[in-house]
Amino acid sequence: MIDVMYFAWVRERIGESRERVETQAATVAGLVDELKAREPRYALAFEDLSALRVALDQELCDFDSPLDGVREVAFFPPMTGG
Amino acid sequence: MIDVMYFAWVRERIGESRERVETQAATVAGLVDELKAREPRYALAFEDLSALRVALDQELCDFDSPLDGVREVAFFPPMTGG
Amino acid sequence: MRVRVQAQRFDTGAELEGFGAGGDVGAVVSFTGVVRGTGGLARMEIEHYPGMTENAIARFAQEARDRWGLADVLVIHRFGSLVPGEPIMMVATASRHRVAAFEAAEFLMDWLKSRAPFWKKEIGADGETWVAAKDEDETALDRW
Amino acid sequence: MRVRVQAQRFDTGAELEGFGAGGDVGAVVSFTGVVRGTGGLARMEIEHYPGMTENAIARFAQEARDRWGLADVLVIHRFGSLVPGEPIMMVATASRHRVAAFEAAEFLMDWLKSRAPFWKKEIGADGETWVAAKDEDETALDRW
Repeated sequence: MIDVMYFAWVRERIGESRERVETQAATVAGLVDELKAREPRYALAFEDLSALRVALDQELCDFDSPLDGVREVAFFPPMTGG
Repeated sequence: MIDVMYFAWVRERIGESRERVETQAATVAGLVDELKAREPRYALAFEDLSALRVALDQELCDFDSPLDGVREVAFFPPMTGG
Repeated sequence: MRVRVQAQRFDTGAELEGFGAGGDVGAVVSFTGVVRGTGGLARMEIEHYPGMTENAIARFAQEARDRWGLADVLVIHRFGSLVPGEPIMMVATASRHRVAAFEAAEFLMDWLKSRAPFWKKEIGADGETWVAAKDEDETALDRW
Repeated sequence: MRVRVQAQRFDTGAELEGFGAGGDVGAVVSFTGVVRGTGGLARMEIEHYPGMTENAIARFAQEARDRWGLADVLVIHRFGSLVPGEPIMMVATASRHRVAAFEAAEFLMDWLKSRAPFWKKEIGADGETWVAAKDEDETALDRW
């Protein structure tokens, strides 16, 4: 079980800000594939991975990063602070 | 007749901050030569022109600038504002 | 070093009071970002990632302090609903000389723009729009 | 646009109050120069050229405003006797975007350093010394 968080328009498309997900995926990309297969709203949110960023346990990572030992995954668009 | 002003260590060496000077000099350099010939304190102040700056009517100029029509000449070291 | 992530409004002048005092400080630089009212903007909503945001900012602030030998550094960033004219965030840097204070403040701004987990949504007459990240902001990181 | 040359102390925070408000401003940068107490400095005396000083600063401020399209610009510079910890001068710039505000503030600082008619004398335990102009400050002008 892993905590998955969504921010900004990713959150709006999926309609949740946080959920617990049962996954066997080895990498972020694997988890994304599982989520996309669930429902169209996930498929829409993850349509273009180049428009998304991912953080594992609050550290920016890549989509091919391993999920081993990770408790919290967050998906969001490029940040616009400042 | 021209107003001549001195700032910072130029003022300290000459011992005046401002004086009226009678001059026929055509350029700043000519005026400097006249002043240096007056007394050792002027010669000391104008010893090294590369360490001095000059303003004519409150505009930075060069030592070969003409004095024609100028009312106020100021001599000072490089500025240290900010 | 002070880092704050908050919903409440802040005042740059009040925050600068006493900032950098006591150290061997010759230069203080501050930057304040303000909500612009262009294009009929009614309000801006800023979403953030609690926890990650504070940690990321503290890390940038620490890096700026070490790299430029700052005597002090301050970062405040707001989230929630803001109207035009309100301050969004500020950074302040205190150092011995001006070049370090300017560079460190620009470094912090460039990192906050593209690497601090905030997302801005603009709400205006035409509806709502998420602010898109700018290529130039991403490119700005290359100089550090 | 505000330019002031004065003996009295000022407060950066108070000066920034309302600065840039009302315009299409997204970024405000301020720089404050402070007297450092290093080397046993007891006080600093700043001499200036009344008239020329105000005119020179107004000209730099105007140039910064035109070149970076600033919504507002503020320069305050003190003269007279100052003790460590006191503010010497400040500049503030307000613009739409951060790069213009930072660049304009740095431009103003570089010009003030080497082209505004001020001269600083340091008075300490070892006597009095006129601060020498730095080559790097002269070189800094080349980038503008």
